[in-house]
Amino acid sequence: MVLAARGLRRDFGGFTAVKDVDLDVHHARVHALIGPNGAGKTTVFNLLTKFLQPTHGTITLLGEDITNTAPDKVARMGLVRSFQISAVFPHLTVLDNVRVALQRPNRLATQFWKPLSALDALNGKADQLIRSVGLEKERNALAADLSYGRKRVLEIATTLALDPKVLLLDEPMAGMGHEDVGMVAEIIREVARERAVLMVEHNLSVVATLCHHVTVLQRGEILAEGDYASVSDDPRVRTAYMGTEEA
Amino acid sequence: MTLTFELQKQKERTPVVAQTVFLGLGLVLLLLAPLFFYPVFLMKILCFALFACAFNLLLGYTGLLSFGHAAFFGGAAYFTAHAVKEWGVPPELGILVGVVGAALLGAVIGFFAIRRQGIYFAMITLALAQMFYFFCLQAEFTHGEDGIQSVPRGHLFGLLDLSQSSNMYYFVLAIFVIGIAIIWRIINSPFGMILKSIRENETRAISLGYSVRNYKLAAFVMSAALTGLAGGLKALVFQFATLTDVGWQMSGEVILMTLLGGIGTLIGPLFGAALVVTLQNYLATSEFPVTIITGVVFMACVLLFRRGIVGEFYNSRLGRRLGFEHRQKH
Amino acid sequence: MTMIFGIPLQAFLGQLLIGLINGSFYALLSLGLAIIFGLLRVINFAHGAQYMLGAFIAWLLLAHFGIGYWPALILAPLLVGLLGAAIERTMLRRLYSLDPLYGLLFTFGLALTVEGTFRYLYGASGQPYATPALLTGGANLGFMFLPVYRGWAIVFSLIVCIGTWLVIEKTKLGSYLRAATENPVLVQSFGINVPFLLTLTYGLGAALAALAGVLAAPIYQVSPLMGSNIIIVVFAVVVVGGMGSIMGAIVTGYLLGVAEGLTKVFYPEASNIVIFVIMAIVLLLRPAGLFGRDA
Amino acid sequence: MNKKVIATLAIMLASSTAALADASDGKVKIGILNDQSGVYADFGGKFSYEAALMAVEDYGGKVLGVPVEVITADHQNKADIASNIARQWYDTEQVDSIMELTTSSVALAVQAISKEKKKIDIVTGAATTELTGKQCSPYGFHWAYDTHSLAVGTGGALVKQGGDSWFFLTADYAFGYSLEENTGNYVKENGGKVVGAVRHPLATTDFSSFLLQAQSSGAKVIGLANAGLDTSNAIKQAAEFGIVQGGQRLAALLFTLAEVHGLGLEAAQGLTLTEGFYWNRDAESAKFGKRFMERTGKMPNMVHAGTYSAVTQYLKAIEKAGSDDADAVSKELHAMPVNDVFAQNGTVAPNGRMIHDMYLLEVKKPDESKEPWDYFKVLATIPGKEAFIDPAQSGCDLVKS
Repeated sequence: MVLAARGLRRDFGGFTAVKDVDLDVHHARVHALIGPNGAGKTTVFNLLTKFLQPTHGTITLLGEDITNTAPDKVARMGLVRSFQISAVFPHLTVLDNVRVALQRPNRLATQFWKPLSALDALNGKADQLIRSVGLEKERNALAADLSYGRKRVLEIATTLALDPKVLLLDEPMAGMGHEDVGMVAEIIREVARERAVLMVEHNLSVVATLCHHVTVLQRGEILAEGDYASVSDDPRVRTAYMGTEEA
Repeated sequence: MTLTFELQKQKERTPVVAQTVFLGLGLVLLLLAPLFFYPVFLMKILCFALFACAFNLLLGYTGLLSFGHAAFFGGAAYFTAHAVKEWGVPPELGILVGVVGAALLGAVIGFFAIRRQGIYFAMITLALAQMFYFFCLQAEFTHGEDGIQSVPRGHLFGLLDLSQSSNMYYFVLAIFVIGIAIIWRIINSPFGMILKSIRENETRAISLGYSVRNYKLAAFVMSAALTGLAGGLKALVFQFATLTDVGWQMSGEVILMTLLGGIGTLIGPLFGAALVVTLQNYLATSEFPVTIITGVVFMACVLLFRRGIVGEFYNSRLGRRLGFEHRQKH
Repeated sequence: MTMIFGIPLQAFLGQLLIGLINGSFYALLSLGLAIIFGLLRVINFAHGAQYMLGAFIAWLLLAHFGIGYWPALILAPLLVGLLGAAIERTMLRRLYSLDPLYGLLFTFGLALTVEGTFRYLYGASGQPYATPALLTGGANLGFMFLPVYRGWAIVFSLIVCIGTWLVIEKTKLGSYLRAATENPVLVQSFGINVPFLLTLTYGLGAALAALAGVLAAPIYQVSPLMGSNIIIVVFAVVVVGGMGSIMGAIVTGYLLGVAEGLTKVFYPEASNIVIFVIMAIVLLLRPAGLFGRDA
Repeated sequence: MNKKVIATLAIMLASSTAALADASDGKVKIGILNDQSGVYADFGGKFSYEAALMAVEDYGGKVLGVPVEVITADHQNKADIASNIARQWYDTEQVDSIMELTTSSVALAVQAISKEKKKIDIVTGAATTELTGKQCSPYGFHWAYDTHSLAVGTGGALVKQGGDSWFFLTADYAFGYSLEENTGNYVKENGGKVVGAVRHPLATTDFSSFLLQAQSSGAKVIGLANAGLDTSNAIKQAAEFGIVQGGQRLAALLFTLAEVHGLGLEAAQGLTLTEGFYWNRDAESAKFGKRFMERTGKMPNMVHAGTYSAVTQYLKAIEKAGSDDADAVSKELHAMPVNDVFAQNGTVAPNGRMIHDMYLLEVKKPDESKEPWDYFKVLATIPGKEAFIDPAQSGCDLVKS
């Protein structure tokens, strides 16, 4: 178990967005967080990555308590996330986007006296990542000019660039074409061999084929948990889920 | 929360030629300028241009709008003037005192200001700079309304007599070029890349593990130090330091210069500064009050050409053909 | 004689009351700023200029048309409100889609222009504006001599602040305003004219500033510079308050007025910076401000 | 670009400026440099320019057979703009002297430039005694008033009138301190005492707190050691709190007719102040005042009248010297007595200080004022010798005993 949350709760004013959530994310497994819109999935992500401070509860990452740790520190400890809406640096090229991520562990980030060409040392690793997500044609294009799906792919590449121990992916397939969905699923499967992955996903067929474990959230609370088959058979899940959204 | 962008695009080498020609031409013009213009006037433009470029390092390349940069500019002018006049240090050391002082001041103000973003950041820098203004008003060494007067220019490295107007001009030009080179290096460095990415998408930068606050603070201090370079230089050029340079109007002026020249372009602020300084000088002898014009230019810039002069040129057909790619988010 | 912190209780009470009077102006001004910011996401740098305009219009009405204080109390805010609305309609509106900083810069330019114009036309040393006959004189409160007009200023500003708060919290229009702040698209889909609401809000904010200006005219010299002197302090008030709520802006305004008033007694040299010092402390302990919510 | 080219450039530059400085130009040019858009726009402003024009016209528009030209610029209260203009005027526009120079920082900066360029400067707008003290110049003159004379006038003379206990409201910076200190000394010298002082920050809008402290001090006189809007606001609020009606006297240390006009008699009545000029003092000054009023719509204060006097005296000195050369003119300026509408039997000390009488004035009640701008009663005349610092004590190294 690499990431664990106990009794997670978050209030906004008088409204409770997340309530008593316990979560265990394991090494080398893909864990899906599903639920209807407004169930609190993204809030859970924000709490786990410390972009939001929980009202109650504790979070441990790799055995360390990170309940009061700053988000950038959490990222440096190896918990890296993607965002629901693609998060790239729009006016940097694809290559630079990846290199910004690669720069961090290399001390290159603080060197203001060196020329940009110092970053060329990262090109080998960067190109490898770019190839692995199939962006080699767009290597020198601006991120802003990419299609939505390609931006998502780029975001995954920058996330992987950090070689994280735990990956939190917020709807990685949303807005993607068919072929991309297949490719990203493959990437995730590959990645999860040596890492833990927690993902929010609406595409239930992807969840069915990819995920080892599923947690269903509803109104900020855990409704059901287990492997896909057992969860999808749960009548409560069926009414809650099918009522609002078709898979 | 970002404003504008200059894009460093790894492109073919052809535009580089055009840009080098422009750069060389500009340098030659600056070297010859004293033949055609009044040297003190030119030096003033260079000081303000360096100030605006240093300010732009923060606004254009990190996306932080400081409304308190006058504190570093005027503060450094006081530090340099005091060091040179009262302690009798040589000019190069005096300027160094100004730079270090401004950097320390930047560290203090930055420490508080980076806790908030966007508009709040602007308001906090404004308020803290105002506090510094009151300090300067009351402190003994600034001589209140009189200012520190008759600051000797001294001899550079004990050799070059700076009271000679032409010597001083080339000294100012040299410092200006060095300052711009430093800014250029910071922008086009691995560190500058991170600043750009923070400007582009702060949340993403955090999620990649960057302690954004530290980077912002570093950029703030660098900008303050370079502003101090301009301020200290100005104190030597004019041989005094007064309250004008610490007032919040000065913070507004540098924003205007940057906006007018082109936010996020390396040399835009130079044009902005030249224009504003010329305008002020010209209007001084006319009937019409300067503040009205300044205000109207401000509004026009924001409403009509947010790219600024240089930004508009980069974006024009000619500019594009010459390879000055300039993209703006809005 | 009872002493508090080494000064007589009576003097202490007097200073407290005076602090409250200054706080009235801070509250009125930060209230307008908060309303505009809440809906438009614009920091209205021209707020000081609009405050000055209010006072100047009152003076112009008196000097040129013989229109006195009481009508001016209605007319000046109305005129400034209309002017504000016109500026919003024609210019400010174009900036909503951009970074909010452009709104700040635009209103900064506007403030310079307005201030410069009045300086050019009427000089900088200021114009006299007499206290209205009904409110001249003073009352001996035992611990201090309170000019009637100051008493009026404090009561009137309280009424306006609470009235504005009631309108925003308790009326239908107010609920639209609040809803539009939260989610403009949603409100528009309910058939509410959001652009009109924005114009109205800016006009209202400007009118509040002008009202404070008219209220200030008999106390302070009516001068083109009166606005720029106060606006930076009001900004600090707003940072301390935190823009979280309308009530927050009002309460912080009064609180800081009192804090400043007491500093004038204990350590007068620092009275200009005490608000900035408080701001720095608040930023350290509660970066979102006293009443602010985390974004 | 090599060293040789730069050297050539430098030589060309040096020779060109030298040539300009030597060129005798067939006219006398005076620059009026002051604040025309900021806080001091009424105090001096473009009205001082009008006063200078009037002086030139009254002189006949010519001196030594060449025309006299007056140019003006707005330094916006910024020393760097002022210094830029001053240098440009001297170097490229053949300006022979610069006058007015409101704001201490500007006056000191321009005086330093004038000294370096060997040009005459006559300050009427700025108050600092530094101009004729440590930073004095053989070509620099201080004409209308200074902080010392204001302190002596208001401090010394008022004590003689019975105002023997003082409380100061002081602007918290050097200018305020020096006013307070100077005035306090004169109060004590004349047998009065200072019972207290409160330092208020510059640009305070609300003075009520300070005024209450002054009120409860029981002092007979409340001295306002501040300037501009601060003083106006303090006076206005003092009226509101009934301070003058309560039997205390208000004394403004730097305040002129222009500001009293802005404040109105209702608020300003009973205020005591010192000026070097009052238009309604005698027939001659009234005649001058009315002529000035016709041109500008305003009655002159000491800065305007002082500028008129300075320009006139400068032209007389050129006439007498037979040249506009700064050394010769300076010599005459130091030697000639000043007798005009502004000063009677004024003398110029070796430190550049023009020594003349000052007037202690009281603002009339609204019903005492018989005509527009009839604002002051003259309480006392302070002889120049008392009003200004003894040149030997001024700290100016041009004064050798």
